[in-house]
Amino acid sequence: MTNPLLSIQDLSIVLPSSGDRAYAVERLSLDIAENEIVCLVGESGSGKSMTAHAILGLLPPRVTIDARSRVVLEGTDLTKLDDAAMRKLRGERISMVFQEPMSALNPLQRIGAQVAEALQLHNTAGLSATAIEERCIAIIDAVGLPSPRQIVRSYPFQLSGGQRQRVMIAMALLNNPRLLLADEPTTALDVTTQRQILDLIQTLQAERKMGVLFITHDFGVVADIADRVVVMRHGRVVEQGTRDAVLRHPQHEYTQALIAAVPGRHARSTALSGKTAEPLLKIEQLRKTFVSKSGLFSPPRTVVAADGIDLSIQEGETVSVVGESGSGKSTLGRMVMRLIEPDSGTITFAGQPVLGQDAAALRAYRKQVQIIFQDPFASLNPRQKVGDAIARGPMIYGASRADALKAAAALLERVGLGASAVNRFPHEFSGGQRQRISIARALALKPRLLIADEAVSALDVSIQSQVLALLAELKAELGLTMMFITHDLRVAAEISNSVVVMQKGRIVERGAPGQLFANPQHAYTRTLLGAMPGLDFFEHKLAA
Amino acid sequence: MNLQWLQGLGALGVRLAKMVAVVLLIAIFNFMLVRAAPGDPALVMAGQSGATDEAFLKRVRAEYGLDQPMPTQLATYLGKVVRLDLGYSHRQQRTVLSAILERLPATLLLTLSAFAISLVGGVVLGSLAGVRAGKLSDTLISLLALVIYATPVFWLGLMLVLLFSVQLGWLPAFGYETIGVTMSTWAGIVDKLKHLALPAFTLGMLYLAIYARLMRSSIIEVSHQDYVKTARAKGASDSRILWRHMLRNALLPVVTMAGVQAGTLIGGSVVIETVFAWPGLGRLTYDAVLQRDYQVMLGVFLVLSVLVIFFNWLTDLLYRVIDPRIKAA
Amino acid sequence: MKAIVQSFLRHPSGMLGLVILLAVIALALTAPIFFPGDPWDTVAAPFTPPQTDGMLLGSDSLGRDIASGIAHGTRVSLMIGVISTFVALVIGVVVGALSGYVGGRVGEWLMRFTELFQTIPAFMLCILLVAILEPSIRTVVIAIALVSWPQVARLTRGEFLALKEREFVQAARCQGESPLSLIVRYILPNALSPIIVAGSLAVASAILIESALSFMGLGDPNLMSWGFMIGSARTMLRQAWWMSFFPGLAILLTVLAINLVGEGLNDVLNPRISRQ
Amino acid sequence: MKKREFHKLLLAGGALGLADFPLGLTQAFAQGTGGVKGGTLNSIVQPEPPILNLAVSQLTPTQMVSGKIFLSLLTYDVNLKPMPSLAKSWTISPDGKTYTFKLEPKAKWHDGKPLTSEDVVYTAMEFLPLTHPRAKAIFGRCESITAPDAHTVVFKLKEPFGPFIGAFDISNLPVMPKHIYAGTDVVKNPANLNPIGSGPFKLKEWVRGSHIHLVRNDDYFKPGLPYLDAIIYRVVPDGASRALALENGTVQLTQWTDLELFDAQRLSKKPNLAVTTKGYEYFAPIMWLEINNRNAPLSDKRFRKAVMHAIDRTFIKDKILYGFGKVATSPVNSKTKFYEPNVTTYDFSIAKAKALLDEMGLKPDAKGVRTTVRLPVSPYGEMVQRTCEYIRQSLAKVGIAVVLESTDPGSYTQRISNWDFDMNLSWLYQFGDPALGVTRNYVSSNIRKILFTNTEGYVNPQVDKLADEAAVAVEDAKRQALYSEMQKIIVDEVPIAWLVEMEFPTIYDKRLQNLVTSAIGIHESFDTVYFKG
Repeated sequence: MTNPLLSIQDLSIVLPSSGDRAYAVERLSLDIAENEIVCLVGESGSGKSMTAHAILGLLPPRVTIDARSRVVLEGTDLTKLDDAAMRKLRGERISMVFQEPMSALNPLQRIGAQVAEALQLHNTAGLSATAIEERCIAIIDAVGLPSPRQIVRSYPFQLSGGQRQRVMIAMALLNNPRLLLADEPTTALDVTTQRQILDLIQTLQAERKMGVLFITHDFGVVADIADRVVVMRHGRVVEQGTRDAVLRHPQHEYTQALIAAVPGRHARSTALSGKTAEPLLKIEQLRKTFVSKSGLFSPPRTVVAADGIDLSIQEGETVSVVGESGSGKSTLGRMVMRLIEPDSGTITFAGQPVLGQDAAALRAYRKQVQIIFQDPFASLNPRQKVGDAIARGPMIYGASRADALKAAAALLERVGLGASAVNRFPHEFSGGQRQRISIARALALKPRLLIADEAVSALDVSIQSQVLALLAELKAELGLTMMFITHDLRVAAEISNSVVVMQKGRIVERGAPGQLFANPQHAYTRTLLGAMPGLDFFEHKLAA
Repeated sequence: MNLQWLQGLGALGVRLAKMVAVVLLIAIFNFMLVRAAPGDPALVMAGQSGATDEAFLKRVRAEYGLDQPMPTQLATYLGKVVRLDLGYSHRQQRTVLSAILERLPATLLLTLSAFAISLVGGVVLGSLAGVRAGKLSDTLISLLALVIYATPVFWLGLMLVLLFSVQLGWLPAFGYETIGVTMSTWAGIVDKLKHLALPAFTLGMLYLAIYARLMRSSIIEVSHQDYVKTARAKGASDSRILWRHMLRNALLPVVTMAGVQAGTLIGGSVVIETVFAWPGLGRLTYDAVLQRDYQVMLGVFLVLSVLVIFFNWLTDLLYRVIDPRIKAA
Repeated sequence: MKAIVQSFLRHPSGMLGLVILLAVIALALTAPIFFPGDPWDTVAAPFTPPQTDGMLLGSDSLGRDIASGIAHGTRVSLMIGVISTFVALVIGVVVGALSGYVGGRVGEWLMRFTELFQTIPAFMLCILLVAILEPSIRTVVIAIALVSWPQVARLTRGEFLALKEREFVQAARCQGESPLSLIVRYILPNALSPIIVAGSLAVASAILIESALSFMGLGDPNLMSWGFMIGSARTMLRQAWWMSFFPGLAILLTVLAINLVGEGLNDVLNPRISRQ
Repeated sequence: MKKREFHKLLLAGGALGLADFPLGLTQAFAQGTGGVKGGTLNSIVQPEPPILNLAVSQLTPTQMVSGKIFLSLLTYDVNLKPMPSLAKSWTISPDGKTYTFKLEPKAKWHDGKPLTSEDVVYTAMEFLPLTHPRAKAIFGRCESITAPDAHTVVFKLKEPFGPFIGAFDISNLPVMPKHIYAGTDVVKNPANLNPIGSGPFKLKEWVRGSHIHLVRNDDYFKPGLPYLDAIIYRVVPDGASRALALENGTVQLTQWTDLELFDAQRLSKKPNLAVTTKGYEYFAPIMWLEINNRNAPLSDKRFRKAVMHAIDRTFIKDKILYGFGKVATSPVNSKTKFYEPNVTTYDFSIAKAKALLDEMGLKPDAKGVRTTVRLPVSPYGEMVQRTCEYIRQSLAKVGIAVVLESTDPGSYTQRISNWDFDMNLSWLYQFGDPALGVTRNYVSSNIRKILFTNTEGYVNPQVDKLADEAAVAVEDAKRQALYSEMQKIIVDEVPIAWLVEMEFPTIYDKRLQNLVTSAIGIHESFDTVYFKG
């Protein structure tokens, strides 16, 4: 390998004493060469993001680099540079793209000004303002944004997440840096947009022969773009090597576990369960449009969430509803839970009409249908003990407090948390544990239908697979019917025996996972499949 | 382009309609409140001017329409308010409007200068403290802000008078201008400024403390935002980041608070006008309340409420200048 | 709860405020012991400067002991501050909760009403209320409460609007919780911390308003409060600076203490800051 | 005439911005009776008067300022002896019923029109009855008021009225211009805003809340007068600021209650300032505690005597009024005519007070309180507030609990007029003669639901008879005997607890001459006042 563009030797990042552990990163060494994409992969808390920030000296206050560490860029050790020298280098020789496009741009400044700033800061060639403007328009065009002249004059809030990330990339590449640090640039984006950004980074890297350090937690992404892979856990490198070596023959058992946990690779059910009795849940011609009025004269903005949805779910079936953000999948779940009222259409549950029920009927209905939400930190009342949260449901329907708490303890045991959790508060649990508590709370009322709205999206891959396994077990054991809402086709394929694909409030296709993956009918399903990161790699794996 | 212009007009129209509605609501609210007072205004009028016989009382009641049933009194009153006829003050022997207009410039001068001092001072000190969070200058400014915030404003006024005009003799202790001495326009302005200095500064100090504390926490909040990290990643220096990115964003909550505080700022002017003998609306109200001069009380309340709405509109304008999103929405 | 107390103990400025506040409360409770006589009695020659003839802080225009006045005044000023804030909190939280939770037409109109209150200059409204209903402790408390509840209402409404959409409230609704229990059991406990902080700041501003009212001669003539003492000393500034200086200092220290405690509570109860 | 022309030129010069004309020069041209022409007198008016037309409002601040703008027929020296003003001379008929006044021929209104007897008749007959409470009581006694020629006015009384000659000062009869007010609504007439008078000064400018600026009237009928160029009355609501203004020379004169009395005591010792309590004889108020004779136990004479014993009136004189006053012994002020010194006296003795209360059977309860009384505090300054607080402490020591009730002018007027009080601290002017200012508080005929009348509800037919007789008696000796007997009865029944005869400090710049020349002191027209050296 030619001498490396960037060589990190023995990097240790010291956390402030109040932190939960001494080092965020311990004695990390890795090299990035010219014209190469190195993927740094690991779960949350592995220190992968800290490493990238350390290179550019963007560590948060009170977090320092151990004196022994060395970060050498073309011969100069960055850790020894003073602030002025470091500033000269940032955005010029090394630049960085961040995870949250929505908040990464200054909301009060035009796009053009923010992009131009990157050049103005390093204007060694003394370009005139108009020359800079032209360079900005050129780079914006290069990252594939439509009508660059119009983009330059608009404000961040007028652009979508994907477009803003393209602006960030344009800003980063304006000074033709030799090294690009990309800290999970596509995690916050929709699958289809993620695919476009990944392709963009690959093409730009190849054209400019840059070194790229790409940080991600998703092995699918690694499979798609990585030349070399570095796997991290708790601040240490557990394994390092070329993509094929690491993915095909992982040495370290942690890597093996991570790859195994990637959803959607196990045997998929191919056929419907075949039961044709009266469906448990039947939705006919459901319509819902959100209307937001911004000004007296400005036209009200409308968003169509449901445009004539027909869906029926058999008892005991697990139907997953897949779609990008804005497709209306979440609203559908909330309408079934009667949290949002539809404009028109009917919903029948076990033969009874759901909409327009009187209070008593609604109460009875509520008992049979429960929901689990996405954000573990927002779905539990911080001021309420976990036992009470679970027991409240049954107590409302007449159970005594003692019985309800006993049942709660049993449920906590069943979801793998142990009865002692009853008297503890939510902030004492991790994200995965909290989702287990939410599941226990949902099951306390012994519902017939369980709706999981992106229930695992916020979890790390390994924990994600454990929770999915738990859900599958409980469903079989209690004969539950489940509607699983997700944006990740792989998770949908893993858990359900029927996949429904939604786009802009309409169901475009429905089929068993096996059929869908084998020959998708609808064009949109094809683009969704195509956009799934690491699809062909894992499929070969599957096929091979 | 005309869509945006139409929207602008629409927004202005809404604001004007809101202003009229609020003024009418306040008029009704004041009217009820003032009539709830135990004292009988006619008697007060008689009592004050020494005329004490029944005939005089009857004449005053008739003149003010105090004998008519309440709804008609309210209706006539609202009718007049719309025509800007705020009634005749028996006490001042002239129309309420002229009494108010004569005192309005003094109050405007005081409140606007206090508003400017507090906002500019608050922003500067607040951002200084915010940028140097945790260091000595931060703790000093925060402590000073806390102490001023906790000081009774009239006591502060009295102490400043003691210091600046009695001990040091730099500034006049009270009044609006030196009277009886004809001065050239320039000397007149300087003289007016010297009289304005202490009252405006005292009234401004309290709100300066409030805005400084708010600006400090706002700057700290903004420093955690992602776009600040982006700017650093571009190689921008801290000072450039502060001026180009942080200040404007940090100003937004401060300006909103300034709008909300407008009401209390004008309320505060009453005390200041008493301590510094400043012939403004605040003191006119205080005298009117004590002399039960209903017409003046209602009139001043209306004008002050319109003044508060004016201040809200002013801060709203300031907000639009800082935040382009609203215009372009 | 224990964690909150511990982190408060480690909060320097909060503790400083607490210590001063406790000293002030102790002074209020022990006033009859240290200063047995009636603060209104003439016990020395008028205008005795501090530290002469046994007068710790000097005497006022009628020869009344200023130290005794401050001690007895503590109880009145604190009482006025606390009661008026309590009333303001009750009104503010109810109006805020209603307009935040119910939302829609009702919510809008309640908010319009609150905004109306804020367009009328607060202190002016106080003067009008007190002057009309005859100055007494009752009217002063009512006036201050009527002037400070809008801030609490705005704050509560904001909190309720945010919390109402939070997922744990939605989940509770699906568990069959009634709207009332949703408010009391789920939303209010989480909205309490900013309200407590606002409450503590409201006590501070209540004491300031009371002193301003007494300064304008609208205080309760039968009650020895700090505001009254400054009011009566207003015209004798040059003659006897101590008459207004010490009560002013007492107000400053108490309000400062309450603010420090309020700020400490805000840091402790509000996780956002801990992310720093 | 030349000198007058020169004056106009001088003044005109001033207006043209030659303001910095050397002051010394103007002084060189001084003339008139030893006075020095020129200079501006700054003083304070507190509170700001509602209006400057003396006939419409008789409040003290209006009287003080308008005393320079309007004149009456006479004025009175410190011993209340009548002196000429608009009337050059006057004669009283032997039967004491006809009063004839000869007016100053050269007297003119500020708008240049001559002042005639028609104006005097119009003012007394038509203008004052509408707006002036005491006008009816005084001029109502006239059978006729006629103007035989342009400069003679004749007042014919129905029956002789001793004090009638004392009623021709500006507070009772401010002569108004008939040609401006006749036939209009006098209260709302726009002329009230820039009054047209006949006095030595004219109103130049009135900026509400800030100042009232009077300038010299050049057509004043006394040649060469007034000496002063201008008088500026400044409105300063804050007591401390007023004291400061006098101290640093911004103002050269303060009067009435402009200064807190301790400031007055302190400032009067300044080298460049002088103090006098003269010039208030015409008013000579007594600060007293009105006790509502209707409510038990206050209706019992012994309770009121106990109150007199319980209050240390020397403390009030020395510690609250800072020595500006004299302990009061009778309803008539010692400076007013027909004062009777030897009447029953009430020394300060808590024991006597308690004895009287026990004798009445008023036993103290567990907390030592015999009875509770309500005292509405009038909102007229700190001194009233302090005195009420002192009274509460004093009466508390003998078991009478006093509850102070804050009021504002509106509610105070209403409560006193409707007799809705137990005690009321107040003071009234005596206008130099018991018939004008004293008996109105003690005769049962004047028990009315209006301020400044017999609101304490005191009824004693003997006192009524004595008061009526004394009013119509002609020789002073006869009036003295009647008033002395009346005072003995009233002092024994103590309907009102007289506390202190009030004295008001007038503090002025030592250079000011002829400041206090009459019984109404600083209300005088100031036409002879000037700065010396």
